[in-house]
Parts: sequence; structure tokens; C-alpha cells
Amino acid sequence: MSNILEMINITKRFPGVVALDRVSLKVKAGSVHALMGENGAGKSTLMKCLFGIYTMDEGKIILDGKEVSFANSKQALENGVSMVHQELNQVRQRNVMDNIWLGRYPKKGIFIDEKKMYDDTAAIFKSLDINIDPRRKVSSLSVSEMQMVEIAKAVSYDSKVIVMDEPTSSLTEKEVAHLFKIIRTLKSKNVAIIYISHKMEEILKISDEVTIMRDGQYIATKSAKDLTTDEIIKLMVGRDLSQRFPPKVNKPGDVILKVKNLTAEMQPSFTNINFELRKGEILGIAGLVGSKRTEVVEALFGLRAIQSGTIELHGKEVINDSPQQAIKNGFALVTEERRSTGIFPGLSISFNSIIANLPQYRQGIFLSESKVYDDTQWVIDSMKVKTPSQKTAIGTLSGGNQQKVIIGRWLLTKPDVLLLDEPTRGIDVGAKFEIYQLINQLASEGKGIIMISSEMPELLGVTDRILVMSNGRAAGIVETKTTSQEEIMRLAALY
Amino acid sequence: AGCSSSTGGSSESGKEKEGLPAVGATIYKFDDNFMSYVRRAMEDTAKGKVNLMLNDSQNDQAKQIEQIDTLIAKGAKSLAINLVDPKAAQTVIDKAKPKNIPVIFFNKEPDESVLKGYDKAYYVGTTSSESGVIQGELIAKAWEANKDKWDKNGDGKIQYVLLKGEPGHPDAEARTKFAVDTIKEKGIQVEELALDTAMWDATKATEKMDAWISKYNDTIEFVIANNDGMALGAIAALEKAGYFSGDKFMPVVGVDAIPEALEMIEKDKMVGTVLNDAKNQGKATIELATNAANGKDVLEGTEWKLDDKKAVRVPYVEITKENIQVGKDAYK
Amino acid sequence: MNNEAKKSSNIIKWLFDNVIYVFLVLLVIGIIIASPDFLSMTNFINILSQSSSRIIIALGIAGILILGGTDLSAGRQVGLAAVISASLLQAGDYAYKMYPNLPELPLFVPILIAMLITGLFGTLNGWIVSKFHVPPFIATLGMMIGVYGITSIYFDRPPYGAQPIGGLSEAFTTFAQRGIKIGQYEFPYLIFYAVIVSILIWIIWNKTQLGKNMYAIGGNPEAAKVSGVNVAKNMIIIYMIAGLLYGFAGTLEAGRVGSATNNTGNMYELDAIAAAVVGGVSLSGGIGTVAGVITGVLIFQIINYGLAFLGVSPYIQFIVKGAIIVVAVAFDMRKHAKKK
Amino acid sequence: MNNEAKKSSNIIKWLFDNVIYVFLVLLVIGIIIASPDFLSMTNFINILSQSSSRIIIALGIAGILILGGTDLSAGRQVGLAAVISASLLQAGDYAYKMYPNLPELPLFVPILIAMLITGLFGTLNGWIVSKFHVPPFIATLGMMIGVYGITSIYFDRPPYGAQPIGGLSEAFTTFAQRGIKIGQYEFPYLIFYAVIVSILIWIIWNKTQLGKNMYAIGGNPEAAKVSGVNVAKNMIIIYMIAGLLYGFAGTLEAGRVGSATNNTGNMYELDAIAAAVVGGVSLSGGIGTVAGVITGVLIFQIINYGLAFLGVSPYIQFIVKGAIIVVAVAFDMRKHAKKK
Ligand SMILES: Nc1ncnc2c1ncn2[C@@H]1O[C@H](COP(=O)(O)OP(=O)(O)OP(=O)(O)O)[C@@H](O)[C@H]1O
Ligand SMILES: Nc1ncnc2c1ncn2[C@@H]1O[C@H](COP(=O)(O)OP(=O)(O)OP(=O)(O)O)[C@@H](O)[C@H]1O
Ligand SMILES: OC[C@H]1O[C@@H](O)[C@H](O)[C@@H](O)[C@H]1O
Ligand SMILES: [Mg+2]
Ligand SMILES: [Mg+2]
Repeated sequence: MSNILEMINITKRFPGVVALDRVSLKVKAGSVHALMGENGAGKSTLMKCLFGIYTMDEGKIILDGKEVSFANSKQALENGVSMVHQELNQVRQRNVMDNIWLGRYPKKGIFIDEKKMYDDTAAIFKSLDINIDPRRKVSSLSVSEMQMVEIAKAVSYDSKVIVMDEPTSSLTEKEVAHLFKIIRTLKSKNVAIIYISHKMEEILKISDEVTIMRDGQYIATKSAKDLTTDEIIKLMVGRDLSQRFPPKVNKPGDVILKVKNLTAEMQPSFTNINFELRKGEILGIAGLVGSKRTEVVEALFGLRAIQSGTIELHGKEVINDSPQQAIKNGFALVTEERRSTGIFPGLSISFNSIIANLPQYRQGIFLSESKVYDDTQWVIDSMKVKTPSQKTAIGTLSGGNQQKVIIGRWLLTKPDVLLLDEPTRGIDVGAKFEIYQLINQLASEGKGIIMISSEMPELLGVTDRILVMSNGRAAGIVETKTTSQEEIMRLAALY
Repeated sequence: AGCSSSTGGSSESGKEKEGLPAVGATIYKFDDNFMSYVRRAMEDTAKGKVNLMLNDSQNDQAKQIEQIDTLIAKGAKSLAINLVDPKAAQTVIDKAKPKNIPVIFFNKEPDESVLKGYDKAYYVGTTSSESGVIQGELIAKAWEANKDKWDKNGDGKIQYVLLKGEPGHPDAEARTKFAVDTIKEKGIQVEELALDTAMWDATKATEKMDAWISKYNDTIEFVIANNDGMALGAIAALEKAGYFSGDKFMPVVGVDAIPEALEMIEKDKMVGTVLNDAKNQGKATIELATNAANGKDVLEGTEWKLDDKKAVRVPYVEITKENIQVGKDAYK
Repeated sequence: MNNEAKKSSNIIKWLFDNVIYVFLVLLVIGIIIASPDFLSMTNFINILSQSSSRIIIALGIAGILILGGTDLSAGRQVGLAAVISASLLQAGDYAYKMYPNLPELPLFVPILIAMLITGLFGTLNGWIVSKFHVPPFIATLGMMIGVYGITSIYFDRPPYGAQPIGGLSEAFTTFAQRGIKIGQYEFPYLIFYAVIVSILIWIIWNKTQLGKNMYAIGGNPEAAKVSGVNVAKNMIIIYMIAGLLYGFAGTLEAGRVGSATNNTGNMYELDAIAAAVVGGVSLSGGIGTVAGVITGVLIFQIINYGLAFLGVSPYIQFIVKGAIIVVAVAFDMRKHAKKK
Repeated sequence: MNNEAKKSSNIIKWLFDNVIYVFLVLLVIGIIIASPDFLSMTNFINILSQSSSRIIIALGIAGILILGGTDLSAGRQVGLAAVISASLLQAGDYAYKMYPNLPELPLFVPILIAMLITGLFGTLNGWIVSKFHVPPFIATLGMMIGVYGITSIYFDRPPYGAQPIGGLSEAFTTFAQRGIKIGQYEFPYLIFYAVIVSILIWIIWNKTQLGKNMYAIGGNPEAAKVSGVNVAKNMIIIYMIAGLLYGFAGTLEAGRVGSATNNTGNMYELDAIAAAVVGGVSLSGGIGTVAGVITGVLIFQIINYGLAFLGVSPYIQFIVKGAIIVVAVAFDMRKHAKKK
């Protein structure tokens, strides 16, 4: 098999950082090539250089035997390279098919051929087994549906090389399996896939070769057959990481939070949710996409109106009618959509770290600079955030590092009840381990933790109990130690 | 961008100007119809006599005060000031007096007491109210002569609509008040059907007039406009409604005597207007400022006279079809 | 939900989604109650014809807003076009012609010249915004100031100085002031021009690649870029179209009023942007419809006309107008609030 | 990279990040080359004192811009405050007093009253924007029109009707027109007021919770809400502070000019917004510094003053000013472009 794509000695500098330092990547036609590395290793940057989003400072790209250098994405697309972007890049105000054909609308004379757009979209969706109405507005899709649309779009270009930068970050297992089916079909058509993911389980399952990067540098390229997860991790992190999950040391105690008959106001949503959370307990929430897990934690945090039901904290009823109130009552929430509800992209790491905790820094009417500095440094150190300085704008960090800052932000508020909605989405294995450790540590300190996750191993590895949701209802609560993936899947499909 | 533009005489070389005394001038608003003529007259008069530094105050008194600071910093020997807001005269004097710089206010009249407070302050211009008075007289005369045709409901009263300039603008306020007062003084009864501001603007005037024609139809007997621009706008609306063709007619008056209005008067679409004598206002202003800049008595070698308010008065003139040539001559 | 309830909830949803049209109707009803003779064909025609050039300007600016931009230079461009076209369309026998020796040109020549010039300035706006990444507010503010300077220099010239350019040729005033007689009423040509422009713009926005790209760029410029849209090119074209529309509207303004000055069009952009926003165009880009823009303009014009018609005192008019605008949009915003 | 190269690349980076300050310096050098006598203490003091009330207004509006809002009503609020304070501060012996029987009030009373009133209108702006989700452009446009109506009604009253309000008391004009003599030069008090306001605002923006919340709301309102920021409350306070600043600036304007009309302050918002943006405030919110805003105002004022000082003809001034603004920002934008 010949190399369809060779990227040779690519260097890319940003003010204050060398994001890529002579990185090379060789991808064979009809293969799946995994690109691995910690958060901030430079994976997305490398792909953006390929795709004409960034101009590389040095290096050479050879596509199908010809040297290329795309000035913009249009050229990349026209030359057979397409990409699923790490951050969802859609025009939310427009409908699905407008998004799919953006930049290459089918025309009849000078007019757009809407019928062809519709038919072609429907055909693509059919061949990929996606069930979404092409005329739906993108803003009305769930995150996972958006991601499937992005994948379908990238596939529809009939490219020689398709880059998938964390395509499964918002997908559940079922959809991941579906994506793998799509990838295998593409492979059989001799399409090369560059696959970036932090989900270890996926890598060995789908890829043929693996290239590993660390700190903007090329480390190795190996055949997937010859690798184990542990080896990949070692290459990525530069040291051994014998376990994926830290040993559980927390001991659940008294009930801290009691949720009774909680029902959302705007239906359809969740109805009649009951559960208890203990001090020092990590409660997972499992369920399929659309099972309203997110809405439950949003309601607990005062972001969603409830129609009925009560929340008791330490045996006393609390009313969280706004996030502000919820924070006062000792709740914290790491939201699912980092970009829209998490980061302040133009503002500094420091600002992003301390914003939920401002009252703590007040000295009279002023804010204590030194406390702000110390706390920011705590976030950077304990979360191992990779950044040139406290003043760096968070928007320029890699996705995973942004997520770490957000988690740090909430830890600073020293909550009694910490709500985590897909907290490790897009985070590398090493950092995940650190986050699990922190979660464990918080639990040992007697906090109650609720964690929504679509990654089954994570739920099984970290939690004490798991609440399984199905279609807006609680299908059951299981003990993590004694349950199995099958039981959870069964409950998730109950209603 | 050099300094060449600081006087009207573009042919003049910079060198020649160096030797001339500097006169700092502000125009309250460069694109004001009337003031643009005054400005031209000033430029013409200044040629070869003084280095005239002209500023556009853009209808903002604060900006004008700043321009005066600049002019003083540049070493103006006298100031010719067309105030935006006549009550700001004291501030201007407070800036000029310590440096002993004479000030000739023109076109917008400061309070008498303010002028009295500084021996080197004078005024050249008209009295705002005068244009209103003359407009009122014009209306009264025309009405008396055409009552039988124009008094459509035969009640002897003038049913009028009035298009006002920018509220608070001294000219707008004075013209609105004195035009109507003068008609009444002449013993003619009036009834105001509608009064609205069209901000000196022809387009806005057209639209207000559209609504009024629709609402009052033929009960409107007179259209009074604070300036010719709005009068023209009203005429456009009237023409659209079928006036000025056949025997449908509407008397319209304005102020300013701009060429377009003279044309309308000749075509019998306007009854008359009031000429502001731009040429002489500009000329007198510069002649006084030049004398002042040279440290001479302001009237030396001129034909002008000061009244008891330290003012040189340049009268307004009524323009109708009969004396239309007077208006036209103003543009020669 | 049973059928009945569903039906009524659908109606409520429809009302919410179309609050602004409902508001328009309520506004008219309100004025009619205050003064029943408002309900006349003449008023109806007046309002439509007064709205015509505003609709054209608002559609130009709305395209830019949908792009995520803005255009403060719109009014001054209207003024430039008005002055240019008027100066080239003075009647042969008019005494105070700017170009005394210019023969009477065929109507379309000066209109085209004016449109060409503003089209050029529009293009320049788009070029500065897209190539130099100058925020549209600043780029078009600079243009607004600069174009005013240019218009003034053109306008304030010998022989007659800063005088309204009047004495327009018969052909020109007919073009902008006359209309088609249907029964006893004359429907001004202006209305038809606005209708034609609206249809053209509707087609561009909804049926062409340019239109789809415009929405995409406004909705998410990054997404448009990585999807291979030539963002700069499309932006420049939309700004250029806006310039052309201002040019056309400027000639209509001159013709409609019968004269033009360097002050013609001053601040029109503010009304146009406001009308577009009242009509549902989002200032953050990506959202807007032709019907909404037209509705917005009509609401503004009905307020203006209605208050003058009712004879509300000028100062009170300002207060009422300010309040109505805010209330209209506050109502409209409820449809979004509802969704939470 | 060796040390030398690194150093020079650091300097280049610094220049890029501070392009706008560099631009300010270049501008001044350019004017001095054109006319060396520009370099005088008098001109320096003039420019600073002319910038003073503008800085105060621009800081008010900049807070709102950082919030992600805008305020078109600023100028009219300045006018309202000017008219109110002037009417309450006429000299006892002045013949045309609005309140003939009003004794001469201590200076701070009318200033406070004016600030209170505009503070109220500011609060109203904030309330409409945050509670009814009316886009700030529309809410403040309504306010701009409405406040003008209110100012006009207050202004145009018996006994003297719509007359400019002059004859201000000595205390008032001293407050706004005089200064501190240092050597042969008089440094106007105005400059000190602007400095004090700048320091206060700097503290609010950088050292208080309110300031952080302001940046948060502008940076990402959704995230701010989730982070426990009371978005509505903080927005209202920022709008209120802006109102207070307009009020103060309005009284300064009246005192500085020595009179006030209902037209005072007209369109000041446009200059203020533009100055803020030139100084690096982002119209999409979340970004801006006090130093940047002050620099922006100074750039505008130096352009205005410099062009007049050079004797550039007024119409040409417009063109040059428009061009300079665009160029300044285009340069500034290169720092972002660099990052691609
Ligand atoms: N536009 C930018 N400006 C400045 N620095 C940037 C920019 N984009 C990326 N970087 C920096 O480049 C480095 C590599 O980032 P990149 O996004 O490529 O990492 P990644 O490997 O994709 O990480 P993740 O797995 O978290 O997505 C990081 O240090 C990041 O801060
Ligand atoms: N119709 C819709 N319109 C707008 N947003 C939606 C819609 N449906 C879902 N969302 C948003 O998508 C997110 C996930 O939706 P939902 O709560 O239904 O699923 P979930 O089980 O929480 O999924 P997950 O936990 O995987 O995010 C939520 O933030 C929700 O607000
Ligand atoms: O301020 C503008 C107005 O000034 C008046 O003096 C003039 O008569 C009007 O025509 C109008 O131009
Ligand atoms: Mg990445
Ligand atoms: Mg009568």
C-alpha cells in the first residue's frame, strides 16, 4: 500500500508556543490512521495545517504524490481532503441540508436546486443509516445528532483523506458502533481516515496504524496490531500509567442530597426522578442520548424550571431557582457544552478559573489579587493545565486543557454537591486519570458527586452507584460493583 | 493637506498669506444653505487682506468652543464667530478677552449685555425675529389680495399648516412665532390646522405634508415653512396631490430665497420667500474683523454703522414675483 | 393533548412566532380607533409610497446585518447618489444648473452613474471589512464620514455653492413622483420599484448560492470558511449590492422630493437598521427575512405617518415613537423567552 | 532562537499588541512634521481638556460595550443633563432665567440632580435590555428618541420658550472652565475630573466583582449565568453607571460651553463608541481596557484638533478623518491576523 498522504517535518509556531516541531505523518490509502497524544500535543493543529486553516511555518505536504499546500479549506476540499472538526462547526440557524451543502450548493442555472439538495441529503443519510430530517434546523438537533451530521458531511465529499478530530466525543456506544461501520465501508473504498480520539477502547478496535505525538513533537508510528493500550499511553505520556482508574478510597456516608419526584416544567423532559446521594459518594448517571440526563442536572442547578418535586440538602429543602442560588447552596456544575456554556474564550485562564468563586476573593469592595493568583495557580498545577501563563486567553488552549480549567473553576468553589456532565469529554488519558483522582479525593473529603457519562468504562471504573435513565425516567439505580454493561444497557432501553 | 485651504483664495500662495494678519472664523454649520453664501462672501472679501481660518462647527456648540481654542492657539488676531447657540457668547468672550482678541459675532445675535461686557465685541447680522415678521407681512399682503380665491371655506380666517425647523433652533423658534404673530397683528384671523417639525428637511416636509393633505384635504389654505427647503418638500407633496395644475392652487411661503425657491416663485408654485442678504453679512463681518485684526477701529474705511447695541444690521428683504430680480442678483 | 387544545396551542404558537405582524395590525387598529378617518386609501398609498425607498435601503442594510456586519454609511451614500443624480438630471431650461451646458440625459444614465458610484463605495466597505478585518462598525463609520466629505465637495461648488439641487427634469420627477392610475387612485411608481427590488432580493436571499452563503457567513463564519466558502468574496458582493440599492434609493429620494442636498439621507441608516431589527433581523447575524424587513419599515412608517396624522405634538411624538419601538421588540422577544 | 533574535521578536510582538498606542504616537509625530508649532503646551492642554468629557462618556459607553451591549441614548442623555443642570444653575441676576425665583443653588445639588435623572434612564435601559431581552440597539434607540422628546419638553417652556439656556452662575462656569495654574499654564479642572473618573472606572473594571462580572457577561453570557453571575443585576448596574457618567459629562458640557440646548450632546454616542472601538473595545463584548478607551478618545481628538490646527479645509477634514480611523483600526487588527 502506498502513502496517500505524507506530512513531513511540519513546524507551526504561535506567539509564545511552538505547537508543532518538525512533526511527520504518513498515511496509507485505505487505512485508518490514529493520531494520538495528550491534550495540547498538537494533533488538531497538525490537521488544521493540512486543511488550510493554518499556514504552516515549515514543512512539506505530499498528497497522492504531489506536493500541496492549501491556502484555505476550499482548496483542501477540492483536492480530496475533508474533515470532521473537533469543535462543532455548524451554522445553527440554518437547516441540516443547508449545512451539508454549504460551499458547494447544487445549482440549476443561477438558482439553488433545493430538491436535489434534499434528495441527495436523504440519500446520504440513508446510506449511512442516519435518521434525521434534512429540513430540521441544526439548533434543534441534539449534540450527538449534530456530530452525526458533521460526519455525514465529511463523508459526502467523496474524499481521498478524511480527518476525524474526536468524532465520537458526543456519541454513545451505539452511535460509535454505527460510525465504525461507516468507517469500514470507507476503507473498503480505499479512503484513508485520520482518526483522533482520546477513547482508548476505540483506537485499537478501528485503527490500522497509530502515530503518537507529545508536546508538539513526533514520537512514533506503529502498527496497531503491535500495540496495547498501555503502550500507547506510555508513548503519549512519556511514563508508565499502569492503571486507567485510581483505586477507590472514598467511603459513602450519610445522605447529603435527596431528590424526590422531580419533574421538569417544559415537557417532554424528565419526569418523577427520585434518588439519594450520600456524602463521599460518586453517583453516575447513564443513559442514551436524549434520555434527559443533562436536563436533570441542569434542573438541580437552577438552570431549568421544575414543575414539581423537591430537592433536600442535608435534610432541608432547598430551592435552586438560579445557578447563583444553587452555588450558594453548595452546588457546582461542569456543563456539557464547554464552548457555549463553559469558557469565556477571549478572557484569561485566570479569569476563567475564578469567575464562579468571586465572592470568596472579596476584601471590602475589592478582590484580593494574591488570592486570585494563588487559586489560578492551584488550578493550573493541580489540573496540570498546559499554558504559557495565567494571562493566556483560554480560547487558545487545546480543547482538553480548556476542560481542565473549567473543572478547576468549580473545584475552587468547594461545593458540597458536584455535578459533572461528561466531564472528561475530549480529555486525554493522563489527564483523565488526574481528574478521577481529584473526584475521588473530593469524595473522600465527604462531598457528594454526580457524574453523567456516556463512557461505560468510566462509569464502571469511577462510580459507586449508577442511576440509569431511559426516556426521561429513572429506569433504576444499580451498584457499580455488582452491575454489568449489559444490565445498564438493558435499563437504558427500558422505556 | 497643507494650509492652502484656510482661505477661499486658492490661487494665493502660502507665502503671501504668511504676512497677512490671521482672522479665525467659525461657521455654525458649513452645509447650511444660507451660511454657505455668507461664507463665500467672507472668502471673497478676505482675499489678499487677511489670512482667513475657517472652521465648520457642525451644529455643535461644544465643538465650536474647541475650535476657538485652536484658533487662539494658532494666533488669530481677531475672531469672526457664527455661534451655534447664541447664549454661548459669554464663553467665547471669556476665552478672547484675556488675550485681548476682538470678536465679531455674526448671523446669530448674542445677548446685548454680553456684548456690552467686552469693548472689543460686535455683532453683524439680522435679527432672527425679522425674518418671521417679514414672512408674516408677506403672507398678510398676499392673503388680502387673493382672499376671494384662497379663503376656500369663506370664513375669513387663514387655515394654515406650519412646517417648523429643528425645535430649539433660534431661527425656527423666532420664525414660527413672529410669522403668525405678525399676521394676527395685521388683523387677519388664523387657525392652525397642524404644526410639526420637519427638521429643516425637505424629505420630512414632503412626508408630513402627505399626511396633512390626506387628513385636511382642501381645508388647508396656507402652507408656512420656516425655510425654503421645507417649502420645496411641501410643494413636492402638493404636486403629487394634483396642486399647481389646472386651477388647484396652494399658497406656500418659505425663508432663505434659495435659487430653487426663486424658480418656484417664477413658476407660481410659491408665493414668496424672505431673502437673507448673505453678501453683505459676509462682507461686513470680514471688514470689521480685518480692522480689528489690524488694531484699527472696526468701522474704519467701511460704509457700515453701529447701532446702540454695537451691531451692524443687514436687513432681510421680502421676495415675491414682483421683485424676483433682487433675489436673483444675490447669486450674481 | 386533545385536538381542540392542540389547535389552540398551535394558534398561540403561530401568534408568538409572528408577533411582529400581529403588532403591525394592532398598531393600525389603534390608530384607526384614535382617528377613524385614518382608514383611507390615500393614507394607505401614502404610507406605502413613503416606505418604498426606505424598504430598498433597509433591504440593502439587512443583507449586511445578516452577514454579521453593519453599515453606518448607508445614509451618506443615499445622499451622494441623490446629489449626483439630481445634478445630472436638471431640466434643460432651469436657470441654476450645476452643469449649465449639460444636455438633458436619458433617465437611466444618471441613475446608473449614481448606482455605480455607490456600488463602488459599497464594494470598498466590503473589501475593508473582509480583507483587513476592520470591524464593520468602524469601516463604515469611516466611510460615512468620508463619503459625506466627498458629497459636500461635489455639492458645495461654484456657481451656486451649497444650494439644494433642484429644477429636476420632468422625466425624473415623473419617474419618482407619478404613478399608475387605477380607478380614482394613483399608485406611485415608487411602490412598484420597491416591490420589484423586494422580489429580486428575496430571490437572492432564498434561491441563490450567494444568499445561502450570506446566511452561513453571518451564522458562523468559521463554519463557512472551513466548508470552502470564499467568505471575503461573498461579503464584498453583499456590501456591493447594498451600495447599489442605496444608489437607487438615493436617486428616488432626489426625484421624490424634487431636490437634493449633501444632507439628504443623513441618519437613514439608523432608521433602516432599526426597522430591520424590529422586523426580526438579528444584529449578530445569520437571521432575517425579506418579509420581516418590509414589516419593520412599515411599522416605522406607520408610526411616523400615524403620529403626524393624529396631530400629536412633535415632542410627544418622539416619546411615543421611542416607546412603541421598544414595546414592539419586547413583545417580539417573548417568542424566544417562551422556548426556555 | 538566539537571544538577540528573541529580543527583537519580543519587541515586534509588543509593537503588534500595542499598535494603537504606536499609532497615537505616529499621528502626533506626523502632525508635528506638518506643522512644528503644533508642539506646544497650549495645544497639549487644549487637547486634554477637550478630551475630558468625551473620556467620561466613552468610559460609560465602553462598559456597556464590554457587556456586549450598546447605547445610542448616550448623547441625548448628555443633552438632558446639560439642560437640567444649566436651568438650575443660572446666575441670580440673569434676566432670562428659566426659574426666575430660584436662588443660586450650591453647585453639587444640580449636578447630583442631573446625574440622578440620567442614572435613572441608564437603569431603565439596563432593565429593558436585561429583563425583556430587547436588543440593546433597539432599547437604547427608543431611549434616544424618547429622551430627546423629554429634553425638548423640559427645554421649550415658558417663560422664554425654546431658548438656549445661558447666563450660568459664576460658580458653575468656574467649575467647568477654569483650572489650576502651574507656572504660566492653567490646567483646566476638566482634566482632573476626567482623571478621577478614569481611576474610579479602572478600579471598578479591574478590582471589583462588578467588573469581573461585566467582562464575564460580555465574554459569554450563558457561561456567566452558569457561573452564578446575576446577569440582569450586573447589567443594570453597568447601564446605571453609564447613565451617571453621562449626567456628569452633561453638566460639564453645559458649564464648559456656557449654555445648553436640547441639541447639546447630539450624536456624541457615535464618537464615543467609535473611540472605544479604536481603543480596542470589542463590539461583541468581553474585551476592553480603560487605557485603550482613553487612547481612542485622544486619537479622535488629536485628529480633530490636528486637522483644524493644520488648517485643512473642513470638507477635506471629513475625508482625512474617515480614512485615519479606518487605517488605525486596520493596523490594530493585524495583531489578530498575525496569529493565523
Ligand atoms: N490559535 C492559536 N493561538 C495560539 N495557540 C494555539 C492556537 N491553537 C492552538 N494553540 C496551541 O497549540 C498547542 C497545540 O494545540 P492543539 O489544539 O493542536 O492540541 P491537540 O493535540 O489537538 O489537543 P486536544 O487533544 O486537547 O484537542 C496548544 O499548546 C495550544 O495552546
Ligand atoms: N429540541 C431541542 N432543542 C434545543 N436543544 C435541545 C433539544 N433537545 C435537546 N437539546 C439540548 O441538547 C442537550 C442534550 O439533550 P438531552 O437532555 O435531551 O439529552 P441527554 O440525555 O442529557 O444527553 P447527554 O447526556 O448525552 O447530553 C441538552 O443541553 C438540551 O438542552
Ligand atoms: O440650521 C439650519 C437652518 O438655518 C436657518 O438659518 C436657515 O434659514 C434654514 O434654511 C436652515 O438651513
Ligand atoms: Mg485537538
Ligand atoms: Mg378660511
